[in-house]
Amino acid sequence: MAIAQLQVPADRLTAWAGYDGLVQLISVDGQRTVGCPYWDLVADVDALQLRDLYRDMAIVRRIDAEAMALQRQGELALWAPLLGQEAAQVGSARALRPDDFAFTSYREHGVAYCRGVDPVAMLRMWRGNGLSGWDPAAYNIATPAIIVGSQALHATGYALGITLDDAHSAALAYFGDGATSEGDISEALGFASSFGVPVVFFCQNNQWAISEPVRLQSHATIAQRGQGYGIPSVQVDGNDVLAVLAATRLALARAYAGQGPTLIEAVTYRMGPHTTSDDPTRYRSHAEEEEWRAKDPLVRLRALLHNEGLADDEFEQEVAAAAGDTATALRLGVLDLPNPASDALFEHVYAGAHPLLDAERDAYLAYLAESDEVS
Amino acid sequence: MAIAQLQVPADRLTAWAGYDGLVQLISVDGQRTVGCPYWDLVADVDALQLRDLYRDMAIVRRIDAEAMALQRQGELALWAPLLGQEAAQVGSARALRPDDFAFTSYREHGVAYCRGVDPVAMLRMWRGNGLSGWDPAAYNIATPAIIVGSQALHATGYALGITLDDAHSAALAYFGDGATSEGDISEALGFASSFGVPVVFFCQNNQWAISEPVRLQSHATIAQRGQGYGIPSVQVDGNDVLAVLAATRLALARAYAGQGPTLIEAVTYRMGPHTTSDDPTRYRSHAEEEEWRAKDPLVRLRALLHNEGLADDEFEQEVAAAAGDTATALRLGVLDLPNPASDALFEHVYAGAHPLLDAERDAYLAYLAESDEVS
Amino acid sequence: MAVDTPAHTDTATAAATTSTMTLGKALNAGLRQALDDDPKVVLMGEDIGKLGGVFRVTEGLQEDFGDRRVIDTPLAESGMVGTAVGLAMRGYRPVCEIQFDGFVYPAFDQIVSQVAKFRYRNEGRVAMPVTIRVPYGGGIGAVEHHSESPEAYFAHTAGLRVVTPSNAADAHRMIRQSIASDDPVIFFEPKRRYWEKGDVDEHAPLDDMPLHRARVVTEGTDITVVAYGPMVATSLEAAGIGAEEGVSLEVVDLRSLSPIDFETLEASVRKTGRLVVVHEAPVFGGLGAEIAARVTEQCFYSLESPVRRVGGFATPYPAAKLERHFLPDADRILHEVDRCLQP
Amino acid sequence: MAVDTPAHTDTATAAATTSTMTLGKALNAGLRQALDDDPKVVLMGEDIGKLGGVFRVTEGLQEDFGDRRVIDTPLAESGMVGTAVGLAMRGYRPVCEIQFDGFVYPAFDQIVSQVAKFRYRNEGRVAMPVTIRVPYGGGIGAVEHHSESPEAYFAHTAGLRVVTPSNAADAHRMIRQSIASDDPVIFFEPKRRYWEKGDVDEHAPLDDMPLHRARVVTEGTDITVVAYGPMVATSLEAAGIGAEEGVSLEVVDLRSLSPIDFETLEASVRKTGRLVVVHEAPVFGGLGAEIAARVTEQCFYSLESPVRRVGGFATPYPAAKLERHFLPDADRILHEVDRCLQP
Ligand SMILES: Cc1ncc(C[n+]2csc(CCOP(=O)(O)OP(=O)(O)O)c2C)c(N)n1
Ligand SMILES: Cc1ncc(C[n+]2csc(CCOP(=O)(O)OP(=O)(O)O)c2C)c(N)n1
Ligand SMILES: [Mg+2]
Ligand SMILES: [Mg+2]
Repeated sequence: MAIAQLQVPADRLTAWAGYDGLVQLISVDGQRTVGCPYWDLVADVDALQLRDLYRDMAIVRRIDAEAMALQRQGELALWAPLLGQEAAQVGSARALRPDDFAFTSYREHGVAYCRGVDPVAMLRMWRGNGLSGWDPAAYNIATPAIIVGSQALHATGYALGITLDDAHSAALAYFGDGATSEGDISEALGFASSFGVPVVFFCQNNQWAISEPVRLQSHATIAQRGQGYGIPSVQVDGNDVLAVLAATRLALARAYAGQGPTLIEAVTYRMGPHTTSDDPTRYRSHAEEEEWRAKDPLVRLRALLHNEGLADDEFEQEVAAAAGDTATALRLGVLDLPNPASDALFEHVYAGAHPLLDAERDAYLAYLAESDEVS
Repeated sequence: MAIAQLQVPADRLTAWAGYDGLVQLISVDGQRTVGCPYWDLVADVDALQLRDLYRDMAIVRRIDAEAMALQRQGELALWAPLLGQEAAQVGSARALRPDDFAFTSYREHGVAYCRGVDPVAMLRMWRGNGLSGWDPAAYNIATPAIIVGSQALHATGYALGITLDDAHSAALAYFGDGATSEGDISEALGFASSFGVPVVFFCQNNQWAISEPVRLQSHATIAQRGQGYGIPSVQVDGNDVLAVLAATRLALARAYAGQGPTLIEAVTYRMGPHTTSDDPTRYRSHAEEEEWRAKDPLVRLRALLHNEGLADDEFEQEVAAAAGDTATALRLGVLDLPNPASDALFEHVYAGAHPLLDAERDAYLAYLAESDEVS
Repeated sequence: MAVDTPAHTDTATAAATTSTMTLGKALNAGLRQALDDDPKVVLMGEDIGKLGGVFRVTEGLQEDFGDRRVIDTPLAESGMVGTAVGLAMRGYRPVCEIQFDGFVYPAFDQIVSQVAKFRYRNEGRVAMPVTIRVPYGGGIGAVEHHSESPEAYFAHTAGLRVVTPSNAADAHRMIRQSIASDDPVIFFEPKRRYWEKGDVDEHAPLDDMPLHRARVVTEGTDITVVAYGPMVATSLEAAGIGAEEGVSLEVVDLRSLSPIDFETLEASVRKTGRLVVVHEAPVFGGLGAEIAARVTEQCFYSLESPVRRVGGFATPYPAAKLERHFLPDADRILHEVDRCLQP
Repeated sequence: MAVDTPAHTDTATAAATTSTMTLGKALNAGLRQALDDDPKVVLMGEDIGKLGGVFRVTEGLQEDFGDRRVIDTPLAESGMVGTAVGLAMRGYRPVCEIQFDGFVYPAFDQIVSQVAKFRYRNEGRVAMPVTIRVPYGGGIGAVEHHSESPEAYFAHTAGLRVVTPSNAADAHRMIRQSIASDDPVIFFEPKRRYWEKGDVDEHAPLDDMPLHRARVVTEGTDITVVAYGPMVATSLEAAGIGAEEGVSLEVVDLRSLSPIDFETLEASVRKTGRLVVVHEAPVFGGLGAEIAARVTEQCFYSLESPVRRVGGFATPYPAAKLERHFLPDADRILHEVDRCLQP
């Protein structure tokens, strides 16, 4: 269900100068905007593809809802919901080619989905069955980074590798608004700028870092932050899947063409709690939540589809069925995940031999066997 | 020899909007520039004060030269020369009031001098007699920070303390162009911007971080970096003492008035080696060094004084004598510094009692005494 | 920064009674008291204001003391600690909250090169009364980086004090002592014990039990088990089972990890002749090594068997479903006790 | 990044001869060989290009291999190591140079939470063949932060290997082994020994001495002295003096600090019955604690006196004019040897 790749013409790249306004292609009530100089970048997105994007977003939302339910039922230890960020995640991830590589934090389930990761594999970590769930090289997406900001440097290093390989692909680094305060994000921007490597910094400014509003992190926009490093930076409506797709495509095209890093600030909203352990009523108002509910990215795309006669009941039923099937498979798959064997504790610490660890493992397994005999 | 404080009028502050050009008040050939909107900030600097600034710079240069000589003669372990950065250091430090507080790296001997620190105390650390040389609270200047970038956070925290005290003073953080790549500098800019505290970030862009040219750190200017955090930022000619004084005064006035942080990029040049261990011929050209020699900050101020008939032979002799006296006193003082006693090793690790350390000290001193008996 | 008028809580007039509270609440009460006692105390951290911290240890404090005393910082640990250094230079006593153990590493440089060394560098002219609170340890089924036990890194860093309470009363007393200390203190909070209750006398004098003192929690005769933080309860559990099985364990709660109160510990070992050290951190290079090495050196001729160590393995902290294998429990402690007793 | 055409040095055709070179030059030759052997090897660091590093360990390498193989990074250690992680994920073998020991702390988070844990987190699906070179230790009369011995922090971090050569031949061999290792290696270079000469066979096979093996440097009968890195030479000096005085010291060079080759060490201790551990780092919580604890546990009934440790004190590294008090020397080693022999 990959969105076909648009070839961005070379003159379009050199015309890049950072766009001052907020890139928005679909208005809140589902109308195409006029005048925004990003339309050419999604000119190829036809009805079928719009419906694909909607289906992706609906399925991703359903995966998220199912995971929330599983957590509430005690089947997951924790979950970080993406509710409200579907357009930002699907729009950006669908701009990627297979040989691009995504680096994410813990909330980008929608990105993992678009990269082809099985949702059951995504939930494995949250169930506590492992520290991750998939092979990064198989899908070209790293497993989630929990240390806020750390992954932006990994993306920059990976992009340096792309440059050294003389390859034409890109690394995409996802991080949040809160993460922009961490030194690692700044160092990533600095290294990327200095080396001129093909990395796209994709910040989902969802207004909150747990209980901290984005204005606590900085008084300037995140796009301005990028410009301070000489990195072309743009603010997009992160609840508008087409705007996100367009901006990401342009940024990737710059990367492929050897023009270095770009920063995209996708302005969106975390409609749910930070994680299932969080209680947002302690720090934000119902009114604010309502204000953003009106900008729901799925509702907006659905409105566009309806306004343009691209979606009917049949389509909606098809999507609902697909989402339902995914959720059912996810639930079954998660409940079926095998518990790790006790000796898994000692596996994969080192590639080479390690006498100390071997001795510890042998002693512990012997102890376990002995205790089993006793009990 | 403090420069009298100009009261910056309130409307001058609100008119601040970051100046786009390079602030320069004295041209390379020692003429006053016209049209630069910073002249009002040094309108009070009369002949006497100009001569004071020149005397400061000349003495500081002489201290530096004497330290270089002492190092070459084996009397110091190391020295980081400031040659070429006298205007940046004297111009900024002379803008400070006594209750402001300066945080520096290892090269700001000129700042320490202006704060009233005895040059002998400055050299104590470089001779290896101690890890520092003075009481920060006595002069309102911290002892040098060697971990690049670390001190900018200390300045920001100190400025937060000023805010919590409802006081009207400022912290001034000095750092280099290389330091701007460290996460700590970014975090300092972020915290200062978020808290809106009275700190002035003063970056001496001396073009080099050991062997790395400033363009390796970033493709944008350092002033642009500050703007990315919403911090008003300005580039000044760092070899022009009046421009530096003017910009620092404005920044401090903003701080006193509760308008938050400012960043100043002083464009200057490290005319000497990074330290006495360094060999710049490995990485930079003689031509580049010559180019900057023509912009020597002392030569420039001297030219202004001569052009305006403010300096005569008598004055020059007076300055030379003052510098010579300082150098002589410095040399004598340094050679006279008492070697630390062996038990100083164990002093001042903790404020409170510490049985382990006490035991270690007692055992070691007993061992020393025993060995003395034996030998 | 908005100015709130702090609503001081009046503890001075309250009667000196003992009440039962969780370890987390005891910390909250201790912090409250520290804020009350000294206007120079400020709390800093991520989400410590309106949210009250992810463990609610600072709950209600911003409301009562205002956002100039209880400060939400931008999301950056080095920034937080480096800023605390500057505040200390201005005469404040900052108390930083690191949200979880695994997030202390971005601040490692400021802690090791600045907080720890500032006084020494300045030959006693600058004090660094910074307290850094770190919820630590495993056992809560968390995702990666939320169950680390990094105490050995800090204990090996001269200039720092490192302490950890194991119960509510100590939590209340020790957090106030740490804040009052003119030395920097890394204050490790046993997060899985936040909800365990104990009796706290909020008006007990601070100096009846110095911060660096270890405490014999249960007396015993056959063997000493030394633990700290979360492992004290586990060791007490082992002592209980041991008692039923006729083995008498003396449990010592170390409380201070730097310096270590070897006096108390060695007195116990001289009595029992045997020692098992317990911690969650990996055994290799852990604090147990220092304890074993020094006690052996000092009590060599009193020891009837070599000191044994129980702790985590030479692996990163594992996934939640494996942590019960990683974490010492009463059985593993008793297993090592047995090996000491029947060598 | 400019593209230079690398001028490969042709070592394959050179005859296999042994030559005398300094430890620093041996590292340079080893790095050169690694760059030659594997196009995926890249060097990264501050000032490693034109300057050749502040110790000139990378001298001439950028000139010969180009600035795509030998990369000057912006001045940021976390950035350097984090970027190396990404390069490793792309299939490279990055070798980072930290300019001095005291500057490794800003990278601590990326090392401890990323480099060390990546393989484990990803269950073996991602390799992390990153080598981090750190000149360490004192004795060069430097200013603050330039004489640290932080090896215990890294040895206590599961997922890392930690090694340190004490001589030119080992430097040459071990740097190549470290780079070839699929595990991350923290490679500590004894900076004050950079200028000490030794015989190096540049074509010796890599596998004749595994990276994790300790080596008995001098045989002896009365007592074992174990040291590593800069302290091996000091221990050998002590052995020389001891021999004159009729005490026979067996000196073991640990070489690998994680894992530690206890097999070799314990064999020596079983023979001599006594052990002194030497390192520059503060004794409290240092690696010597682990060595003492484990050797005692394993050789309890062979030990005729408790293991003693010689090292730095519980102070930050002091000013240059005090460092001779802080640093172990042959006399202090022999003092502890005496205490072991006449308890
Ligand atoms: C270094 C570090 N510090 C603190 C945390 C705890 N923490 C986890 S998520 C989070 C907020 C992140 O906010 P943001 O970057 O905006 O991402 P979002 O959660 O909104 O997607 C915090 C403080 C962490 N994981 N890592
Ligand atoms: C964290 C850290 N990394 C590396 C160093 C080594 N070092 C000392 S000075 C320096 C260059 C600093 O350049 P810059 O910030 O431009 O200041 P300048 O020396 O030019 O005054 C480096 C890399 C250090 N002191 N601290
Ligand atoms: Mg956010
Ligand atoms: Mg510089």
